[in-house]
Amino acid sequence: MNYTKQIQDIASKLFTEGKIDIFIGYQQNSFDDNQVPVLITDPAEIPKLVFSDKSVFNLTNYLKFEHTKNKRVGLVVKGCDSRSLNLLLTEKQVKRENLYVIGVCCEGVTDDNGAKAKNCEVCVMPDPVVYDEILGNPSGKKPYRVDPDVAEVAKMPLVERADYFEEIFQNCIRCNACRHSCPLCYCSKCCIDQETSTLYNGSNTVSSAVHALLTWSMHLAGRCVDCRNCEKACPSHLPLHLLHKQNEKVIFENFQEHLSGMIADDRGAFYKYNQKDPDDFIM
Amino acid sequence: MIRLGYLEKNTFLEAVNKKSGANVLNCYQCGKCVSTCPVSSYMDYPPRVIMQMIKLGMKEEALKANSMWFCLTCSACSGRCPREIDIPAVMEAIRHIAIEENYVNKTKKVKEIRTFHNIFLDMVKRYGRNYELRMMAEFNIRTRNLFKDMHLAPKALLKGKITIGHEHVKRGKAIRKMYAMADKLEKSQKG
Amino acid sequence: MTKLTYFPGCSAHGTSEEFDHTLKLVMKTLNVELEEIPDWNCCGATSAHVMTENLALSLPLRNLVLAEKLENNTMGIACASCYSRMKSTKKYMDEHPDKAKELTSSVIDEGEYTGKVEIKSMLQFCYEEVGVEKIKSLVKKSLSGLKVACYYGCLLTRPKGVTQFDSPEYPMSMDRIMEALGATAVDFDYKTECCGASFSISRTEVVHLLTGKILEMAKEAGADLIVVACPLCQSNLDMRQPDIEKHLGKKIGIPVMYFTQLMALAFGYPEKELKLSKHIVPVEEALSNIGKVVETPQQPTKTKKAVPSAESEAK
Amino acid sequence: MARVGVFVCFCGANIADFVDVPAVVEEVKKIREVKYAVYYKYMCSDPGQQIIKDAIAQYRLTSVVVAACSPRMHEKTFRRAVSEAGLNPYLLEIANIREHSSWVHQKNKKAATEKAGDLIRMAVAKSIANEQLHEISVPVTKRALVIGGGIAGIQAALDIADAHIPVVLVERSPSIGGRMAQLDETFPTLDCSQCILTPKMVDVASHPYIELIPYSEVIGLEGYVGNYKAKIKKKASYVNFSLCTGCGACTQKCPVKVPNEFNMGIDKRKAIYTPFPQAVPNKPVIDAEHCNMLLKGKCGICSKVCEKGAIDYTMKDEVIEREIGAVVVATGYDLWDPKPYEEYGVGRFKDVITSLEFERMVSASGPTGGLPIRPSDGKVPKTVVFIKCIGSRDEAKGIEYCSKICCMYTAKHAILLHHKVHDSRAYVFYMDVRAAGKGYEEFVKRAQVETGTTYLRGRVSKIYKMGDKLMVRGEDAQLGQVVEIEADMVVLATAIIPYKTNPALARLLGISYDKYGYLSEAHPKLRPVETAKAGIFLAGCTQAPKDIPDTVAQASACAAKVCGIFSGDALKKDPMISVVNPDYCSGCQNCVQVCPYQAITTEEIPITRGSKETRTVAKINEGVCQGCGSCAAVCRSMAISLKGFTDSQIINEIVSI
Amino acid sequence: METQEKEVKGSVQSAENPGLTAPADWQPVIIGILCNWCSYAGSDLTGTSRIQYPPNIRIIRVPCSSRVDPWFIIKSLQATADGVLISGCHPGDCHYIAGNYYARRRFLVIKNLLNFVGYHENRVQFSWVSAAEGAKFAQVVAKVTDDIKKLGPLHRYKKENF
Repeated sequence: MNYTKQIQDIASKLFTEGKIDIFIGYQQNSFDDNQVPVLITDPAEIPKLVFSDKSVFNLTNYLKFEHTKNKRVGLVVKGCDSRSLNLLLTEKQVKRENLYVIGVCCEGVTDDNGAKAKNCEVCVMPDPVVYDEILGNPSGKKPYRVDPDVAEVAKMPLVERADYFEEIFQNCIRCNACRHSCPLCYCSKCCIDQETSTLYNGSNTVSSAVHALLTWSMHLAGRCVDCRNCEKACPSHLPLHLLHKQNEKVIFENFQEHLSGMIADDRGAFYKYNQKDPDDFIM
Repeated sequence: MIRLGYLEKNTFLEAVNKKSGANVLNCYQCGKCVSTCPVSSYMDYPPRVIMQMIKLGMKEEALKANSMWFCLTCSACSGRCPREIDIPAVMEAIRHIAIEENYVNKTKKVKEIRTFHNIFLDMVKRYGRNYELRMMAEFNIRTRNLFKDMHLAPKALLKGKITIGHEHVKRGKAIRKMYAMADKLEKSQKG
Repeated sequence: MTKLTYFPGCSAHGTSEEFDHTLKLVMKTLNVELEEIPDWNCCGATSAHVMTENLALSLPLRNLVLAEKLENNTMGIACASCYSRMKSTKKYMDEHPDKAKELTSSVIDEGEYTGKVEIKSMLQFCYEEVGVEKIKSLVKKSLSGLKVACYYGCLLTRPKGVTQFDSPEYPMSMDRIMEALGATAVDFDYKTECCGASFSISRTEVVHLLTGKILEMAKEAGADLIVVACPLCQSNLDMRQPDIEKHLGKKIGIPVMYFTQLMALAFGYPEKELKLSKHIVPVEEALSNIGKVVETPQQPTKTKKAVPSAESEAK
Repeated sequence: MARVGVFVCFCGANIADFVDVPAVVEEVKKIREVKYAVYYKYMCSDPGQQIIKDAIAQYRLTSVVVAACSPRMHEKTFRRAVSEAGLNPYLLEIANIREHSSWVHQKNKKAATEKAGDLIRMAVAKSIANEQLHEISVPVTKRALVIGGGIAGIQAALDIADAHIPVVLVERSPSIGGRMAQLDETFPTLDCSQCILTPKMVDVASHPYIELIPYSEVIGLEGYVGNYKAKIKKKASYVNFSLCTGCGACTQKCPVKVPNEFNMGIDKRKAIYTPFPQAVPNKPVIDAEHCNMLLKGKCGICSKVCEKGAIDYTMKDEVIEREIGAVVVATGYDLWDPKPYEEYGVGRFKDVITSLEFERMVSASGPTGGLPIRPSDGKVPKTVVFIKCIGSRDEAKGIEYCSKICCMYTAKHAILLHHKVHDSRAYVFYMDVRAAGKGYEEFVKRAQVETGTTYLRGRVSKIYKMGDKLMVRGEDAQLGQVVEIEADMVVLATAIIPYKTNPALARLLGISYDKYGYLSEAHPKLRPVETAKAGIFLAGCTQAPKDIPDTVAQASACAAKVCGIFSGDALKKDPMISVVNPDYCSGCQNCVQVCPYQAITTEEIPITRGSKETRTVAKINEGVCQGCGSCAAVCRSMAISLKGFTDSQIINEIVSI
Repeated sequence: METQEKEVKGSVQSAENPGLTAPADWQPVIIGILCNWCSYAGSDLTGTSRIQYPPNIRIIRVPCSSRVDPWFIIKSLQATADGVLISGCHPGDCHYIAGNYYARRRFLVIKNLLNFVGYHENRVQFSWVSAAEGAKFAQVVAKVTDDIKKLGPLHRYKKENF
């Protein structure tokens, strides 16, 4: 999966035709073989652009910042990224006409150790669902699979599971990098920001971390596209995907196989309902 | 008189629904099936009444009737049923239940119908295909009515309508194995 | 030349040889090659589904599996009963792949079932794949003057969910084909009533009643002959007609022909190819109407109406 | 610093017997914010209320907690008392220590006392976060829009107009009257439909408070209760109504004949026509689809014969606007097309007709002069079979529901047939006879006994032709036998279905409709005329199948509802509704999605003060919001809060225990 | 909420922290959030009918079950509550047309999520109680109280600094 050349060509064409102001892509890290996102405004910088299975980050995150808002942006999306883009479009956070989207049919990215990333193992949609131009050959939708980590944790006895999570929550330092890196966390005021209100979380304690993380994952339930930007950003390396994948599993199994961002104008699972939704858990 | 009262579980209804894939409870007794059915006048109880019997759990009466044996599976009724009940499937289901549980109607007419079907299946078992003349003859022998339809035979033979010789499936073994295995499967499903 | 997998059914080589024969003639004219399923077996109609469950599914399934070995997408079936059994089995198997797997692995020993072959009755094939226009273009000898009652029976169009072909109550496909051949199709309200085929041998009195009514209605509708697309219908209507006449105590004398016989005739094959001698009720008189001028049928003579406005075609 | 006063009620012995009230008061006094706490025998009594009023003044209370019975009982009483003492009424909180403590823990006084203390603590905590709220006042435009000029629309319009409220009545066809104008006589009294309807039609035309806009359609509705703006498209009639005298010369001379839809196509009308002789307004319109002049530019006869020069071939559709405060939807019903009943030969047999065709035939002013005739040969039928439930109660071919009126009109038709053709014989195939209504069962009996109509229980399976007779085969389930009837004519009692444009109209009005296309009422039992959208009401068959008495009753109910809205200059509303903080709103519009009342729209605001660039934020329409709080719960950025139940109020309650 | 007066023999284990116990006569705190139109009215009916139920529940009134943000539940569990009961109108009966359908989806997900991270599934329970079901409300409260008594006190993530 190497589209460096194609993406450079498309980017320079877009700049020459004056179609975009900014191009968001990946560039090589200077100190290791990983890649970091890059925002290009000067066509001279185009040779920096690369794309390979190291192009891990979900670039749609950068659409929420002030310097890309209301600008004409070209960007590269993989399958999962395009799903978050779909949701951003549905939730009116970006204007489609401002975007030029290069969709890549993803063959899976690698993690820091060069192994196939864990979210790619359970990926349901490697092909872009929104794009202006598509690179690679679509391989189609994949059947949904329960995340193996979630399944494993769910198997633990209650007390063990509670202890397991307590340790995770204790390591949260409330830096909010997770929220910052999530493309779908675009609210100008967030309920897990500490300064917002003491009502919502208060001090830097375990209980406030629990409160913040659970509330945050509820806000992403039925919306999260499993790009795992949050996990990559977390300095404490918390397995945040456990929360999201657990919610995704419950939602998929109970709400007509809802998967977020797969179709245009399909809002999150909590913004619609079906009269036949499960009712047996209610007395 | 039929006595009705508290029925803990209508197992007959459940069995029929399961086997047929239809839901007999949908029936609202409009009778469209009865006047549609070409043979309802031959039946002990017309389809509408059979439906009601199933609903009331009158297993014995329904299974002992000759109704389902007269069903031609012409599907005219189900095509007109306003509640979209697959009536032929229901008839087939109670026919099979009657066979399994030994409730089969004992009258001569039903016996003859069953004899015919058995001869037919035997014929297919033996040759893989059926053959009308032989079937007719065998039927007459088994029902001890040697001369039934015999007046047709010479004319039909003469006209070449029916022929004397007949073809077999080449791999007759495969057919016989199929019979045996299907029978085995049936038994294992029941058990 | 297009290829079509062909399932003749047991009666094609027995009572309905003329159907099989003329079908092959017609297909030749239509430039269709019939490929018979090798070593096919009886589909089990009309007895297997009455008595058993697994066998009733296995008999047709074996044919379906064998048919998949020929590389045609479509299978044509001559007999309506066979068609119904095979198509409903296919529908069941497509909806219950587990059952298909169970049967192909344990009961039938001929390979996998995938469900790739589509099933059509020969009438359906002529109407849908060939088309009325093409048939019309191939007519060499118009059948004008011949008034036919098209009889479909139960299983060609019913149940709707299985056959997915024409109307279950008042189908018109055969009528359209007959009109394409130049014949006049009369309004025939009994075209889908059951003839009692499966009681042909065991309960003949039922057949007499049902078939008698159909014959009477066809006569009433003013038809010269009845056209059918099923060997069982044909043998009931034709072979048993003398008995029925005795039963009713009156003469009917309406011949019963296969639609393929009339097609072959219109396509220019000589009459001897139609194997007319096989008919119990003679056909010759009816066929002699071909070419005669007939008054337009079915238009009721207009009497003076109470109110002029009622003339309008309200519906 | 909040200053809370707590007033605990004994409720006679109801509370005091099971809760140690003085102890509770002592406990409550320990709360920092509580500046005053007292108990009294009956807080809701005048002296009790006086205690509260006095304390508010004396202790400069900023909020009040009354611990007594359920807020559903006396919240209004105490709010009034607080308000009379000069405090904002929404600074009151009730602690429900009767229904939730003393009455349900009668065997455990200690626990009940503790619980009462906790409940009061919660109420105090909540009251600290209470804000001053003010009743919302929405100004209203006192004009009603009635959509549909059938009997429902006519009745609603007349009732509203009689209360001196202006009404705009929009009718899509050239004349009002609707389905009822097509009927001959009406069950169960057999009075002539025209005789009771036409006076009302004339009243509509001459009523000073009714603006009748015929041959028009509503194409847009904006706003909310009391403040709607409707867009109405007036279809080009090509006749200048102000010049036309309705003399009828044009309709006589017009050379084009078209099937007459008013008579179900039994006879013909001209291309320029009035739908029926008693039409209101009695002015012709040109049917543009068939007029030679409009289609081919040739003819022009009507223009030549019109002495007043009222014909104007250049006329165009026109859109007008009306400001209105409430809407009554009365679009009526349509008939189900029985084509799927192929077994009955529908479409093939001309003598198988629908009940409305039969109705037009037996109508004295109808195309056959009141005599039923066979469309095939013009003969008068002697044996007529009526088949009920055509399309109704038939999931396979039609619809699941019962059309409600067919049992009665079929009985009527049997009687009318007997009146018109004395030696006739009527058979009715039925599944049930549903004659629930005043005088209905008696009416069916009249059909069965007086006219000798034979009722057979069963659905007909097939109709076929024998010569010029129709053979009708069905089972008589009572006999348990199949019967065949030799009939001259068959009348199918076809189902009634909602008008096909209902879904589009519902979307346009912002109301909901069911799977059949009937418009949905707000509550099936208790709010049968309201829709979920305030200020829009339903009358007649647009909501569900109905007979004339029910339709008229519902129309009058609509009128009462409309007059209720217009009874003051402004609508008063509870202030406990949602409010958006635009600074926090990120504009995701998920709240718009979940709002059941379409009360949330969006607006553009500058990104920063004075900036030209804008961003989209949610906006709540005070007039429409009902205060359910769905939006507040789905708002991730806390931009929406529900007044009276804000996050801080609820969290204060949670953490105060 | 201190109910124990004298030493009682035996103790209750916390389901999530088996090491932590409470005396056998320990009384849990349950927060009940009820919708105004059905469940709150139903609980009033329980009172007017004088049907008795355990005194552990503290009721909060909201207009509709759809007003219940999942974090009210999290907050309750971090405050004094040992269990939470949320009750609304039966499906199809919502005073606000469809509020409870939206709420039901969130409830299912939060219930599973809380269980996933280590809260016993019975800590948070839901019911539909109509305004006519006074007796049902009493039964529901009795069941929830009973369930939570068995689970013992909740210790995880309690916030002490309110």
